[in-house]
Amino acid sequence: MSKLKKIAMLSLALGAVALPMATMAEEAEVTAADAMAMAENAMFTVNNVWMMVATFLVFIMHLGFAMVETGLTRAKNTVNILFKNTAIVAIGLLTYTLIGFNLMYPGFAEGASGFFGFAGFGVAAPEGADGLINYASGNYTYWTDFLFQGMFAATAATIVSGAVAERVKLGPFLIFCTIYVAIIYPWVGSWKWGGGWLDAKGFYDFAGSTLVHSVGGWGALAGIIVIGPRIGKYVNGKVKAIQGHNMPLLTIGAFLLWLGWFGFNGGSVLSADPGAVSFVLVTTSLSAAAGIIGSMAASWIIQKQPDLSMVLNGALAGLVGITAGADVVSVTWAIIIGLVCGSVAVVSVMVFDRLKLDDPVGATTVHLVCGILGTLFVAVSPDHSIGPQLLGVVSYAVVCFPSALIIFLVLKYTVGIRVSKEEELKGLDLGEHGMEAYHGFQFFTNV
Amino acid sequence: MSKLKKIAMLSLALGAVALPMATMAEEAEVTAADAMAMAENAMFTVNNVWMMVATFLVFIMHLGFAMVETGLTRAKNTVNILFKNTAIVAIGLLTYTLIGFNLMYPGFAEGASGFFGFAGFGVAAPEGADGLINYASGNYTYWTDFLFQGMFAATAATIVSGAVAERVKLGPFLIFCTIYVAIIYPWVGSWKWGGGWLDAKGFYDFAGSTLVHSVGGWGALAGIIVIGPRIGKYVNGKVKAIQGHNMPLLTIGAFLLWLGWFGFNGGSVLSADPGAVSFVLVTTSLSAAAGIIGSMAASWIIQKQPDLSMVLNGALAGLVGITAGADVVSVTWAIIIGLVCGSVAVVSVMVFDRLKLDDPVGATTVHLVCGILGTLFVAVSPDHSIGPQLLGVVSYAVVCFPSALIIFLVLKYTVGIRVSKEEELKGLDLGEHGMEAYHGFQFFTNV
Amino acid sequence: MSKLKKIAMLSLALGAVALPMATMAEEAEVTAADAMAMAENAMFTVNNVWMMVATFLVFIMHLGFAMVETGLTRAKNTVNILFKNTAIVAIGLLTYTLIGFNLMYPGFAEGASGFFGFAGFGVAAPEGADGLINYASGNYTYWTDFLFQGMFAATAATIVSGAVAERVKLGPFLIFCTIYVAIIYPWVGSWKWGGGWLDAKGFYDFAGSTLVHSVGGWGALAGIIVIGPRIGKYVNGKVKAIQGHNMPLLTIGAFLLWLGWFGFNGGSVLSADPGAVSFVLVTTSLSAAAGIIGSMAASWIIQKQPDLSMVLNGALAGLVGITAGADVVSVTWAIIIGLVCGSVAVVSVMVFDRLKLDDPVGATTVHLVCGILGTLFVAVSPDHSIGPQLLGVVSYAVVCFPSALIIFLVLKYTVGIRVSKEEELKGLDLGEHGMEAYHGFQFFTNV
Amino acid sequence: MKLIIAYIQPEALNEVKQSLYDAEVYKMSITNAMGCGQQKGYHETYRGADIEVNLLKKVRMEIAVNDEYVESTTDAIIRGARSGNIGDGKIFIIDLPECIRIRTGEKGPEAVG
Amino acid sequence: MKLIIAYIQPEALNEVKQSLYDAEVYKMSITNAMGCGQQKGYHETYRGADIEVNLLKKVRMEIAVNDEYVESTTDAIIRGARSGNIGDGKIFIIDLPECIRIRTGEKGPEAVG
Amino acid sequence: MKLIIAYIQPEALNEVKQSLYDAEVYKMSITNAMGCGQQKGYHETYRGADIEVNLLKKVRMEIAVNDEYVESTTDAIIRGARSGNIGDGKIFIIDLPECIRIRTGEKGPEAVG
Ligand SMILES: Nc1ncnc2c1ncn2[C@@H]1O[C@H](COP(=O)(O)OP(=O)(O)O)[C@@H](O)[C@H]1O
Ligand SMILES: Nc1ncnc2c1ncn2[C@@H]1O[C@H](COP(=O)(O)OP(=O)(O)O)[C@@H](O)[C@H]1O
Ligand SMILES: Nc1ncnc2c1ncn2[C@@H]1O[C@H](COP(=O)(O)OP(=O)(O)O)[C@@H](O)[C@H]1O
Repeated sequence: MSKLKKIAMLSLALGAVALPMATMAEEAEVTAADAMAMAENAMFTVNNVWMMVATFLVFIMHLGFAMVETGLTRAKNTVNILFKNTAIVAIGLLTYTLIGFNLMYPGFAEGASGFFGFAGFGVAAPEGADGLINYASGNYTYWTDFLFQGMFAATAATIVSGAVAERVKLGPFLIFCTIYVAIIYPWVGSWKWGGGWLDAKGFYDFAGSTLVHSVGGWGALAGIIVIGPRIGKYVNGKVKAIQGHNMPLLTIGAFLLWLGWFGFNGGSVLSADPGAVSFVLVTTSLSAAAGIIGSMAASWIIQKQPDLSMVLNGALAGLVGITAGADVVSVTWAIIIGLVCGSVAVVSVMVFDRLKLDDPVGATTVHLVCGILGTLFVAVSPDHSIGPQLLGVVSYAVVCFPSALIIFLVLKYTVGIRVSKEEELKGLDLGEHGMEAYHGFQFFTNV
Repeated sequence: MSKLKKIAMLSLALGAVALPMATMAEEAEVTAADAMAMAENAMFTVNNVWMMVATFLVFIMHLGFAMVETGLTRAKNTVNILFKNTAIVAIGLLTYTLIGFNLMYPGFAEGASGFFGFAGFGVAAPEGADGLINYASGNYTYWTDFLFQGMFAATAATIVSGAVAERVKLGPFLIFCTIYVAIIYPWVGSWKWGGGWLDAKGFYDFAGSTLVHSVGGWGALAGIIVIGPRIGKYVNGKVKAIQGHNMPLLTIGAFLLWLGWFGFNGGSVLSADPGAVSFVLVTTSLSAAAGIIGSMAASWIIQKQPDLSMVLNGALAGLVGITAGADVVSVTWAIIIGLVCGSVAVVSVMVFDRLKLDDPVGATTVHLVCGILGTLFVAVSPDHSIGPQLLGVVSYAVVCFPSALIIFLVLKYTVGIRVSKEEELKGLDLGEHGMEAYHGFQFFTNV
Repeated sequence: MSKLKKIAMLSLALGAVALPMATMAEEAEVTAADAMAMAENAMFTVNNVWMMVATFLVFIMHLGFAMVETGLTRAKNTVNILFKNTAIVAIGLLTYTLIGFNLMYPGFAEGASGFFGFAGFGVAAPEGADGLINYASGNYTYWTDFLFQGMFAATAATIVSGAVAERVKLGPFLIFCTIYVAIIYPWVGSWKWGGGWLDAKGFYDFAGSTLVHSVGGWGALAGIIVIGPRIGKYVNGKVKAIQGHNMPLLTIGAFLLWLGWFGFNGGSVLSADPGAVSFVLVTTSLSAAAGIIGSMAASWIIQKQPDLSMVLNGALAGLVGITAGADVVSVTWAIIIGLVCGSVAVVSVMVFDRLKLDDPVGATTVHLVCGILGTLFVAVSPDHSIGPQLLGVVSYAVVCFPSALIIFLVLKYTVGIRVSKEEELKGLDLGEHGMEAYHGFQFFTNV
Repeated sequence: MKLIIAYIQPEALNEVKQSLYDAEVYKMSITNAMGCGQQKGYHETYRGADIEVNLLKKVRMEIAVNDEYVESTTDAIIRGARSGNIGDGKIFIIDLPECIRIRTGEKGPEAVG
Repeated sequence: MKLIIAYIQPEALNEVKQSLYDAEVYKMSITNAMGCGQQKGYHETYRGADIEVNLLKKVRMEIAVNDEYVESTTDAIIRGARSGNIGDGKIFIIDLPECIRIRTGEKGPEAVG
Repeated sequence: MKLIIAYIQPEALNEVKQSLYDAEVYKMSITNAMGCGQQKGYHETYRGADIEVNLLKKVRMEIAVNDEYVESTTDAIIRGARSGNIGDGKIFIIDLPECIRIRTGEKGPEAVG
């Protein structure tokens, strides 16, 4: 933008309460009120900058998910996985614009049941300062709020994507995502973050171990059950490994997710509050690190050799685990949570496998199991107790799992949810997209 | 840095107008003016932090471009593409230091024609507060300004790189880039962002649909015409597909570009103005999302199966399209712009192909076609009209395309612009660099 | 987080000195002191936001290192390299929590020798404002400080990882890292950044050319010497090339490292001071760019064809070189430093190779050689002289190299440091992890 | 001794391996191959440009057997690989006058097994 | 029947395929190979260390034909693959006593085509 | 003329190449292969699921030689490839009635070398 218009624009931007910087020059008679206005405006601006940065970090998590899923699946299904993850971001943002945001933050009236609310279609910022400095007592603008929350939305669906990978039909899956992201996620989200009934009950979920990860996890579990295991995963009763094809991409994904989590958790403070945010970043990082150590130990002991894919799952497990209580647990507890979630993740992946629940990327383990664990771990903090936490976990379970199950079943018995045996063997890249992910490279498609 | 020197340094940094924090301790008699100074300084600091973050985001776009180009071309030319993109960043930054910055922002005198200006070689910050808080009425420092603009510069050349990939000679191409980035880009940029004649004419281009993307796009078109299609692209009149070799890298690239665009557009507000920036981020994101949906629909309908490379081009198309008017169009229009650019992109790629304009990565489609579209779409906003927008589009066309054409032709008939047939078949990695991108892997170099 | 509790939380967060934003509404009688408090709080918040952003950038450098190492080594050792880099981050953060931080910043008492100090185990923020606005005169919180420094810590070990790649035993290597990161790095770091004796001697190292990079580099050199070259690197006296397997990953890594360096250097200003930080970003970028040009020239001349891996090393060389003086050298000198380091890097890589010091990724060149160069280049700035810089370089050499050597030797003669010949030929992925990095792909493991 | 070369669909590999095991043929070598035959190939459209793929992914098996095993081996391959669709593949049988086991230096029939 | 094995330059593949089609040879299998022969290989320098590459990328073709087609097939290959430079490759022709089409079980000459 | 096909351990390739050079055999073609034989394979555990890998990475060499070279060639291969462990591999020798050098059209023995 050309710099000429700036000064004009700025003074405008500072809104009602602010002084045009212009006055900086001629040291006019400034009153304390002027100074305070400018100071509050500066505070508003920095809070908003922080929330925007957090938004970027959450955005990049979608690339992280895409890479983790790609790395843990086979080369012949890569294009399909990348496609799904790209489409989900778009679907998530657009449906959130249309209805999600107003479904999640309906602004429940006093004494409302707080079970369901909808503030209408589309998004529009309140006029003037009400959409700016006054919107969230100087923490962020209406638009920042919308975008930050919108970036969260798609996450729930992305989690499902990995679990049903390598066999799900593209079209029907996108339909599932649309419904789940547009309605289920924001609706149940309103119970807590929308200030609904669960919030009233004292349930605590700082950044979404339950509201985001478990919600996605329940969807994943439902999907896995309805669609069934991949061909070759269980051969006459025996569990067979189907190896992922690209460990560097998996690693890129895991690190990007960790990076994104700084925004996911750090941004959930909903202001740049130095003390609160920096503390959250520390608990988040230490839990992730502990998750690595925990899973490394478990993997080394159980599998004899340390499994990279397990250790990276462990890092994510630690991150999901700390998400519910990142701001209320102590540093020590953050490390414990990481160690527990990390080691549990290793066992959990194996258990799901033996339960014939074929989850190529461990989404159910990382997001559902550790999401629940993390939510319960909140109880270790002085001002929270196990009761409401259990209530929360159960409430989301009894709504999300069945609804996901129903959506998937309806799709299964109408348009069908699974590709043909031939297509699955040949790979979804050729089947659904008529493309190859690594054209010219030689790899065995039958493995 | 050791923390001892901090307090001294800081008070220094705060510059003339500020109070050393030191005084925080002993609550001295503070006047409203002191407070105002501190507040303005805080505002200056946050604005500058935002602009620096935006700079980082624009920087990472170069990695995004590198990955998109790599993904959409063949394995045997990968090293060459990575090399070009690395070199371009360096060339862009250094030439911008030497002349670009002062060519683009010459500070036209009152009543100057505003057609050409040059403020001299090299960069140097004004003394004291003039290079700091007073440089841009408290929005950023001289150095932030320089670096942010410098990161933009290389982009124009990068766009060309993809279009002529897999056949262009390394040396000559780097010469082209140097000239184009050092002279053409900043010179024509000065017309608008430098406050030149087009700015006076009321032409509007918020973040560079025309100034950056079309400028690059015209260079790309010229390059394609001069260098001709890749061997095997057109076999006795028929259009043959030459498939890209790495879809995960393509996806990484596209997501990094989207991420970078938050800085590209968000930073173009040239301050951290909460209202303006957050709105721009929303229009940018929704246009990208709509670009995905638009291209997905078009691709699914036209190609029968949804093509990942098209959908990712669609996202970029949406981003380029919104760039010119991100701050002035409504949310609804942002979505429309995305849908239009996304679907147009799919068709455009096919049209260029049939016109025998061989553009491996769709640079002309994404940056030129959607750059023009986006520039014209500005007219839908109340305070802008189609006239000046058309004038702008045409002015850049008639200068950039011919000049790029001339540079390429001169190179072609002197040092030569295209590698030998043998080298093209063998791949530029071995030809230009004597290296392989994927040593040890087996892939068919003949595809 | 639900927005209800926000206002309460915030006023809390603002700490002793601040006014609850709430008062914004009813324009109460505000005093200049109130305004000043709010302004200082805003300044504190933006400083802290900047430091958090810098922390994220340093974090992502670990992914950068992982990718550079992966790209420059063979496909059969990829999982092992990714695993090491993941584990190192966790080890680095956790050991830094346990002892590192308090070893590096022991807060030497007046008149203390400043050679060794330890402030006790674990981390805990001072109560109230002392851990917040007063902790670092309003520049960042205790927790931000800890996390920023913690992210640096792991770097030193990561540098070693690349140098001994493709032959080092996993377990013993992790033991080395733990010791080196937990004790050596923070201990020697305290000499300068902890305000120890070298700081008193006037030694200057802005962001760690010596404290981080040379320290890592000495460890790398020791490792290389103790473990010996890879099989097939030196065949009857002749130097053989062992090619890296993935240039796109190498490029991703190098760009991520550059990105991270914005935080590494920019954050080392330890405040968001607009003038200081933006200047540092400029010198950093220009030195990196010049490093690319310098290495490109050297590579083109010496190797006849420009080597991508050399040019990316060159960029890193420029970054390491500028790190010591990024805030004190001029723009021109920044470019010179880049050119020198970049071209020296090319030669240095070849020299190490001929000295039979087998360093697969050029860690010794980039981090040790250029780390030393950069430290000495500080002397070109008016207020610094060569004496203390030499003293610093030597001091770190005589402590780090021997201690690393001893650790490695002890490991070698106890648990053993190198994998068996069979395992090395077969690859460490199968040997140490029983996994493949690219399952299903065909590549020659014998190359 | 005979050297049996078979081109099969990649998807069929696991079943072919199984049926070879059932036929007590445990030794084999396979490589990746691309083939074109009656199977016409398919059409990808990449970025809107129609691309006719006529070299399809196949797996090439090479199995050295003693004469008495030829029949059972080819039958096993056919059992595992036949889907009845074009593209199932071919089996080529050539004479193998000599075979050596590197490890022991054994030659002839006993080296094959 | 004969089994024709040809090593050609990767770049030549498309032309060879074309000339085979012209000679009405539609069935073939190809694999990636590395070869060394008279063609001395080239020198890459990777990070300054000279590396002598003597195993060069080649494409291996395997074509089973009936005896009367051998001539035309080899001619076609030569036509497509010959550049006159060292490295053009080799053609090996071996006897093919038996051939089976998996899909139908057909044997002998009619299975080849 | 004979066509020598050898399956060796990937790790052994360089040594085999060396010993072939010593035996003045300079021409060869190699491809990537997977093989299963007496060597039982190994067990990876990927994400806790045990996976029995019985197709192991091998390198397939193809060397056409004139009859008088067969012995020295096979000896050279054995020298380079033998470790005494299961998995060392196999050598198959088949007749090669005809050989053509694409570049020159030369046929027979002189085309082989
Ligand atoms: N004459 C041949 N020479 C070499 N390979 C052949 C020949 N005929 C078939 N093949 C291989 O067998 C595969 C299947 O042959 P195809 O004709 O497509 O199926 P079908 O034999 O069932 O009609 C081909 O892709 C090719 O790899
Ligand atoms: N005796 C042989 N055995 C196996 N492969 C061979 C033999 N001779 C040549 N080749 C293959 O043919 C390719 C070309 O041979 P080369 O001698 O380089 O070219 P030309 O035959 O034109 O001199 C080699 O790379 C190799 O793959
Ligand atoms: N009968 C056979 N047919 C085809 N390939 C074989 C045969 N026997 C062995 N091979 C190849 O040789 C390799 C080594 O054989 P193996 O039996 O494991 O070792 P050894 O022969 O030393 O016991 C196998 O992996 C396979 O690739």
